[in-house]
Amino acid sequence: MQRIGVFVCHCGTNIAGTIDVKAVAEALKNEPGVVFSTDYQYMCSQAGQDIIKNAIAEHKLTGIVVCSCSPRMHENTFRKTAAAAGLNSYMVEIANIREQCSWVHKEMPVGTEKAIILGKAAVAKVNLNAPLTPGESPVTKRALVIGGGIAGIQTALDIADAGFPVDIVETKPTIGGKMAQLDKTFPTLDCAACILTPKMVEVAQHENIRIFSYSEVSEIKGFVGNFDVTIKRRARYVKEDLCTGCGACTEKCPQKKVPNEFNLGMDNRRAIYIPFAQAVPKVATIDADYCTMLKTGKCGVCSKVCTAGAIDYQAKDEFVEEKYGAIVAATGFNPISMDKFDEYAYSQSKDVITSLEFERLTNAAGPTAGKLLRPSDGEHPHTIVFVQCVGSRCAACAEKGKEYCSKICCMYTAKHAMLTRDKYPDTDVYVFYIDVRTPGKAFDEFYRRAVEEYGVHYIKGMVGKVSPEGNKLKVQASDLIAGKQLHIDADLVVLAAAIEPDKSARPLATMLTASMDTNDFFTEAHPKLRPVESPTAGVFLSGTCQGPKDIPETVSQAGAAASKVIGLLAKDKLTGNPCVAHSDENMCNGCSTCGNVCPYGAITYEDKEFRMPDRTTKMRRIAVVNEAVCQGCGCCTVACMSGAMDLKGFMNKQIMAEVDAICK
Amino acid sequence: MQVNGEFKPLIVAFCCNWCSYAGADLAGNNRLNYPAEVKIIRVPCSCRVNPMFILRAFQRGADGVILCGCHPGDCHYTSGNYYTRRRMALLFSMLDYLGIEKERTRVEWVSAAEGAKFAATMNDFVEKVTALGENKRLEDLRCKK
Amino acid sequence: MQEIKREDLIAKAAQLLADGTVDRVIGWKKGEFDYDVTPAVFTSKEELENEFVWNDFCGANFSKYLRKEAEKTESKAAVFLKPCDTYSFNQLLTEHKFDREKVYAVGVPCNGMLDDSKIKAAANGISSVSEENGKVAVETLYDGKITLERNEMLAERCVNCKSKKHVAYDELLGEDGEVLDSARFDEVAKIEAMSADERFAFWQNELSRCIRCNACRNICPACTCEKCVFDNPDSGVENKAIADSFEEKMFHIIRAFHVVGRCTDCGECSRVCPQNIPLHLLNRKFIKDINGFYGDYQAGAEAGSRAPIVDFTKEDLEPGEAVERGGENA
Amino acid sequence: MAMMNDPLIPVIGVVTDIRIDTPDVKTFRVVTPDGKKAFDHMPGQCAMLSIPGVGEAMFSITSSPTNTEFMEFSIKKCGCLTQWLHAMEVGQQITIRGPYGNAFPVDTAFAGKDMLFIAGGIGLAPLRSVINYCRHYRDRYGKIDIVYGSRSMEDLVDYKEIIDEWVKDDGIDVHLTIDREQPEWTGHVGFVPNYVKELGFDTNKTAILCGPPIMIKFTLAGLQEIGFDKTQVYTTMELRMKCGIGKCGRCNIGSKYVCKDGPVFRCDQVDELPDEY
Amino acid sequence: MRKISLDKLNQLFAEIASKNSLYIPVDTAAGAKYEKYDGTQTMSDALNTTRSAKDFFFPQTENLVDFKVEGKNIEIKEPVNEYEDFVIFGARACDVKSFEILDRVFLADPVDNFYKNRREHGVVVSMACTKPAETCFCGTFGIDAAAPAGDIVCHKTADAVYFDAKTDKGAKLLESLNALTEDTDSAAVDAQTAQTREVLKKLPLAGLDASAFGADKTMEFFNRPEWQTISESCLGCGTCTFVCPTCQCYDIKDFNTGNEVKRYRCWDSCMYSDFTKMAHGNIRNSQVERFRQRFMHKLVYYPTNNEGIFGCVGCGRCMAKCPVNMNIVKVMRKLGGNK
Repeated sequence: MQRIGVFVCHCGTNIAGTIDVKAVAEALKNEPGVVFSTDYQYMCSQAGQDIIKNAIAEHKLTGIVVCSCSPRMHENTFRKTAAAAGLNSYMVEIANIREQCSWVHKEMPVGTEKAIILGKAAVAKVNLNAPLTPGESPVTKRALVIGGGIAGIQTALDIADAGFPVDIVETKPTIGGKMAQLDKTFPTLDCAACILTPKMVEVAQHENIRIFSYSEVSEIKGFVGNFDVTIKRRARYVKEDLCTGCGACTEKCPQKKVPNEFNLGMDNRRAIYIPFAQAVPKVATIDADYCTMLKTGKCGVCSKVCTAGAIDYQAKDEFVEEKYGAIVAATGFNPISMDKFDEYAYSQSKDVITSLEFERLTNAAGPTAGKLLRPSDGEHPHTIVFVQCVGSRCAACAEKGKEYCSKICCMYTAKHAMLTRDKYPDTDVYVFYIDVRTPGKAFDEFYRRAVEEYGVHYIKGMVGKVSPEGNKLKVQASDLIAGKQLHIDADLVVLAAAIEPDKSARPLATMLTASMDTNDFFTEAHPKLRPVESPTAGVFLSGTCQGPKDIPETVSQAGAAASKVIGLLAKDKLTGNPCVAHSDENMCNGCSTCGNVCPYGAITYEDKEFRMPDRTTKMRRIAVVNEAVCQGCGCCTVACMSGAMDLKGFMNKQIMAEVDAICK
Repeated sequence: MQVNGEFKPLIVAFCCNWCSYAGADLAGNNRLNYPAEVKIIRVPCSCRVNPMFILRAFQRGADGVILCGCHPGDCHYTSGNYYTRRRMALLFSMLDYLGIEKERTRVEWVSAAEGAKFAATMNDFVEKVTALGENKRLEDLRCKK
Repeated sequence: MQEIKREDLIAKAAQLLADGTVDRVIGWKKGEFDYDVTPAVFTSKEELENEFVWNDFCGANFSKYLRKEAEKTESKAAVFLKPCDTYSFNQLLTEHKFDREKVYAVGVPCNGMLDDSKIKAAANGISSVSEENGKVAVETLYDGKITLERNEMLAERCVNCKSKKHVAYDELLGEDGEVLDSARFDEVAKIEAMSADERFAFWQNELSRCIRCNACRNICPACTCEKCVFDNPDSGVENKAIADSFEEKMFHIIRAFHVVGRCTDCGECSRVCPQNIPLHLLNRKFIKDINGFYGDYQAGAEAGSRAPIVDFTKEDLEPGEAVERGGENA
Repeated sequence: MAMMNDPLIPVIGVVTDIRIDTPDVKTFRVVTPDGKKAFDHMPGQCAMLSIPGVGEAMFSITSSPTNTEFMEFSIKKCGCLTQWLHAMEVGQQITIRGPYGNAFPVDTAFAGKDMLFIAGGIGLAPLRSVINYCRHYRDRYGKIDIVYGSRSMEDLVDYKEIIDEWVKDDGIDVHLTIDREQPEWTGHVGFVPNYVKELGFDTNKTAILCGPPIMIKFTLAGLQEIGFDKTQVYTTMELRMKCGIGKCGRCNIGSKYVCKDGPVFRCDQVDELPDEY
Repeated sequence: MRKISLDKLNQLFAEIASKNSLYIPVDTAAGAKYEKYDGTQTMSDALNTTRSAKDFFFPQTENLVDFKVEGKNIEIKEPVNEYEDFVIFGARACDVKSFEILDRVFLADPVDNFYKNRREHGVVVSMACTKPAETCFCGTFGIDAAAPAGDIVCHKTADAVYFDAKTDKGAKLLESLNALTEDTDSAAVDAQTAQTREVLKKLPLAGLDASAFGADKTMEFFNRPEWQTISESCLGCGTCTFVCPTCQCYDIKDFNTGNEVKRYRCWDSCMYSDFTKMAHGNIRNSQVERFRQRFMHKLVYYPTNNEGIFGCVGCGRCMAKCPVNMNIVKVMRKLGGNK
């Protein structure tokens, strides 16, 4: 029999506004086991917590129920409170009477009645709670950063600077990510390469950082503090340790017709290549899809010109297994495909380009060496139309684009427009927009300069259709403010394509058992309070894999993720979740069903000798749960027909007690 | 349950901790209304829900039982909801076979981001169960008030 | 009429005992009446000759005895297995329920077993039952000799026999048969075709007869728990008697659910039910659904196979769809 | 309309006092809600206590019938119900029915006899009722010897009453023993059966034996060794009682029903029963 | 002795049912069972019902008392049972005998009032057997299937049913039916009785002899080694005990409905592995001990405590229903020297 204290929180008026908290406290007084019941303004405040602590001492409480906000919010808070008062933290249950009661019901009697029932269910559960002690597991003091863009780079550097070894896994031959492809950055207009490449070099030279470029994560096992990761190092046919990055091979390679992905296919590269001059690692890579030697066995030019002897046509994919304590997802983004937006004639005309392609067109290292020339004929465009929100904020056409705002397009379009007008004052620049969103430091000022100083034509309205006619692009659009249709003969149309998470994120999320939202952005543990952590312990989020963001935001999140990782790796031991499965060996019949459904392989079987009531002994096969590996999903408990397998903290009896209390 | 001559169903909703419970919280954050007849029980994963809990709820007077979990593929525990899906497909089919109204049980996948879906689902479920009336086919007369 | 004769079985058993392969044999023992057959353990040729029986009433599945015997000593026990019994045999192996090394399995072909309750319904005061020209001849106390069609007296599970093929054995007596294309799901389909009200009425009527004697559970080869949840006061669902009609549903639904993917459809539950509740129709519903939802699966067809209930694919149908499909899946 | 008034239907008892005897034994004082004794009993009889929803269990009544105000039960924590009982606080209501079983033949076979009480652990609970009955009617009995042992000093039930009252009574010799040495223990150390043999009593006594089965077995053998006959030794088997009225089908040992023919048996009677206890 | 022609039997049922609840055996898919007469059923000709008639007095579950628990307080709510008068029609000799066997348990001090009330309110109208089954062996225990006991004894012939009241209760009921019945002599009944007795002699189990068993033979049988072998096939289910008309083991359990605690009594079976499991352990740990207990109880312990009356009535239900055909006849053959 427990001695339970009930603490009903007003949460200001958040709860008390719709729930008669005094009535709730009063009603729960008579529940079995309850010896104390009270209410208070803010239970989570210091004063509120003190009420709990005092009551635990004064009434010798063995369990407490806090009727308050969601346990996702403050369960931990109250567990700590209980622990501080000498009560086992797992003797605490939360009745969620805010998110799931006061905020969704309007009438006081209805809310109060439901709150009482939720409270009763929590009391019924606590009556069956048992003190739980978390198990301990060691922490591998090494972090894995998946993705080598600015987010991954920044996270890795911060972790490495704190003294912990970090590995970066990047699918491309070089780190740098999207930022390496950018020309200038808003709103300060500094050159992206100028600020990024020093960081890339720093990564390359950092004693605590290893880069696995041209690699991907193929398997993740284990759990926080103890991940076992298999990294697939794709064969690049060039020995990284020998290649000096001289580039001789990339000049001599006879296969010249390989679309250059770094320039988004707007020019070509060789079959052996270094993506760009400042690539890190600065090592050549053979593109097996195009290399004549690898395809036909005849060529070998690169090998001949390589004085370092770095070429290795026999190379195979390699698998590296490494242990990590923490994993950071920094998988980044891509512009969405324009296939479904044929009204803008992207597939019909080379002169309809995306903003990222525009970045390359204006970049000195780009296909046009920084001169703004039309891709179709290399002529200088005189009229440029920028179309905003292509695929963003597409609530009505969810199958075509994305419901969300891609966040960065307004600013980079302003940047493109401004830079065009600055360099080519003879060019007319039109920007079609739904809204212009500039909520950042110096953002609006930047946009206003584009309009006011640079004379960019900002037109509120959407482009309906772009039709190529001769060497012109007929742009049909509406001007919502003037209330008229516009027809513009443009030379170049630039589409601000929505951004979406990289396709590698979803399989990664599955391996990490991290959750994602419907758009495949990683879900954070809490949208406000834990924005850089995944709900899966030990997995952290950095950059746009969590949601659209610009560079400064990305870098700050990257740093935040790093600090969380450092906080984790700084510990010598982790205390686990004590709510794990446990098999009653007297009930278990060793049928192996539970092992079949365990996602973590946490269940093994052993033969054990049992003393029978008639004093004989009997060998029986029984299930044994590895508590450090078990994550507490409870799948095994349902697979187990004998009821031997139960889940601590969510025992069959506890859940049934809640059911009973609710249905009473 | 009859309240002032009007039938108010009792609904037990089992929500997985990671997606659906968070989805329900989000419905609260966004102040999306759904009937107070819905009472949520938090479970770590939808796969923690034993068919016995569902029957137990009906025995004790529930008129409808709904399980909410992460969308298939999004399970916090990788595969828990896949098992839930099979178990419940078989169980619900059996209940239907026994002549128990199929509208009284439901599985719905609700992510942490789908507060609106959570509220809409609950509104719809309550409406359907209300239309059915009191649970008579899986009741335990001893538990009647 | 069984192809293999009693004498052949006795000879085989005696040989296994004599050559030391085994030191005991699980078989059928004759009782008071021709239809009265009890599973028993034989240890000598004399016992076998005096009491061993092999006739149309040797329906009992030996799974429970097999487990008990395999646990007893280090030596081997022989067991006679009809084709349907071999499925239970494999399923027990899958679940590590006995040590294969301790059992010598002798496959016996089966022509289907008779249901004594069908004969009793047709004949009053039975003094003997025998085989005559492929028919069942019953001597009665009151009506003289009655001749019955064998097919009509077959046990339900034998009418719908799923397989004449032995899927496991050390040695096979006689010829092996084939897996049959039985109509065993017809009855389930018939119920599925009823309206929900009719289905409810049907099952209410059937299940209300349950006296919770546990015969179905205790004979069931798949019920292998150390302690059944319904017997365990700590399980929270202990259910000793049918104090309310809910409890009979609870017991039978959960029991059927606990053997999902493990039930080989041996039909013992229905055979032993003193109240003639067609319990196999619950298990068969699950089997039919599994086949329809996830592809054909026969528990016990292969030792070590993974049942669909402990497996999944990413494209499985949703519970809502499953219910909508109801009986429509083939 | 008929109120059932059936033997299976209990009455309400209120716990008015809880004494902590040992780490796992508590003694509960029980009266009816109007403050009276729930029913009269004789030493050795039992009562069925229950907490609705938890279960029923049979306990020997520890207090003497001569106590007309209340009943006491010394209960060791060992199962679900006893765990609940141990968690009770004063004022808690429980249900009680009884008395059940026969009693020690205190007014017949025991009358005028020298008494030897031998108990181990919680086995003192049923004997306390007899001992206090004998103390109350002191002149009806001869010399009284009490041998009582437990695992440790802390595990001696009713230690205070033993020291404060029994030891001080004239004509009562109390022999205490514990299984293992303890610094603060100055008394005897050793197991009860051996101690009984060491003490070597006159064989004209009537012995009453209560304790764990293994103790009973060896003590009985020990008593026989020093010359006791089984007809002089009594024991109680209340652990076998379930429904209390000999109908539920559990308590029989052969054809004898512990609920009705017992729980008190003379050891020679036990010999006549099949070996199923 | 009174009689009624067979075609008027339903009128008689209607008449009884108008004043009391009337239960008659009715054929169903699962064999005969007692149903409350509602004017639509016809009486089964089956020899016996699948379940025994003990349910009328000792139902499988019955509520004993309710408790309302609030805080530290308990309120006892005794059930206020209105026992209605009822008539059981067509009980066979074996089942009628079983009532006597149950009486000796439940009506012994202390009296079980639940049972007693039902017993007092029930009138047993028995029906003589004419075509006993091969599984019948009531004669072994001195029961005459042709002349059962009961408050009223019936004999059914090809065209009529004859009634003979044996008790005051029976006489009263029979008298109330005088308008429908006519006076008659016992010739037809005597003839039938004689004929049935001839049949009984020829039954396959007619020679089964229980004389080796009986009172005070505990030690003679308890340690017999045969128990081990014959119990081997027992699955430990409760079928035999639940269909048995004389098995009366029960358990008392609490069910918490959430609002109150219902204490109910339900049938239990000494064949169940945890039947004797109590806080201090289990005294009958193996199936052989439990198996022995059941048959020793029927054949030795019960007679010991009840002037030699056996605890079995030879109805043959256990023979018909045991999943593995293990039964009391086989036990008697093995241990009692019956061949």
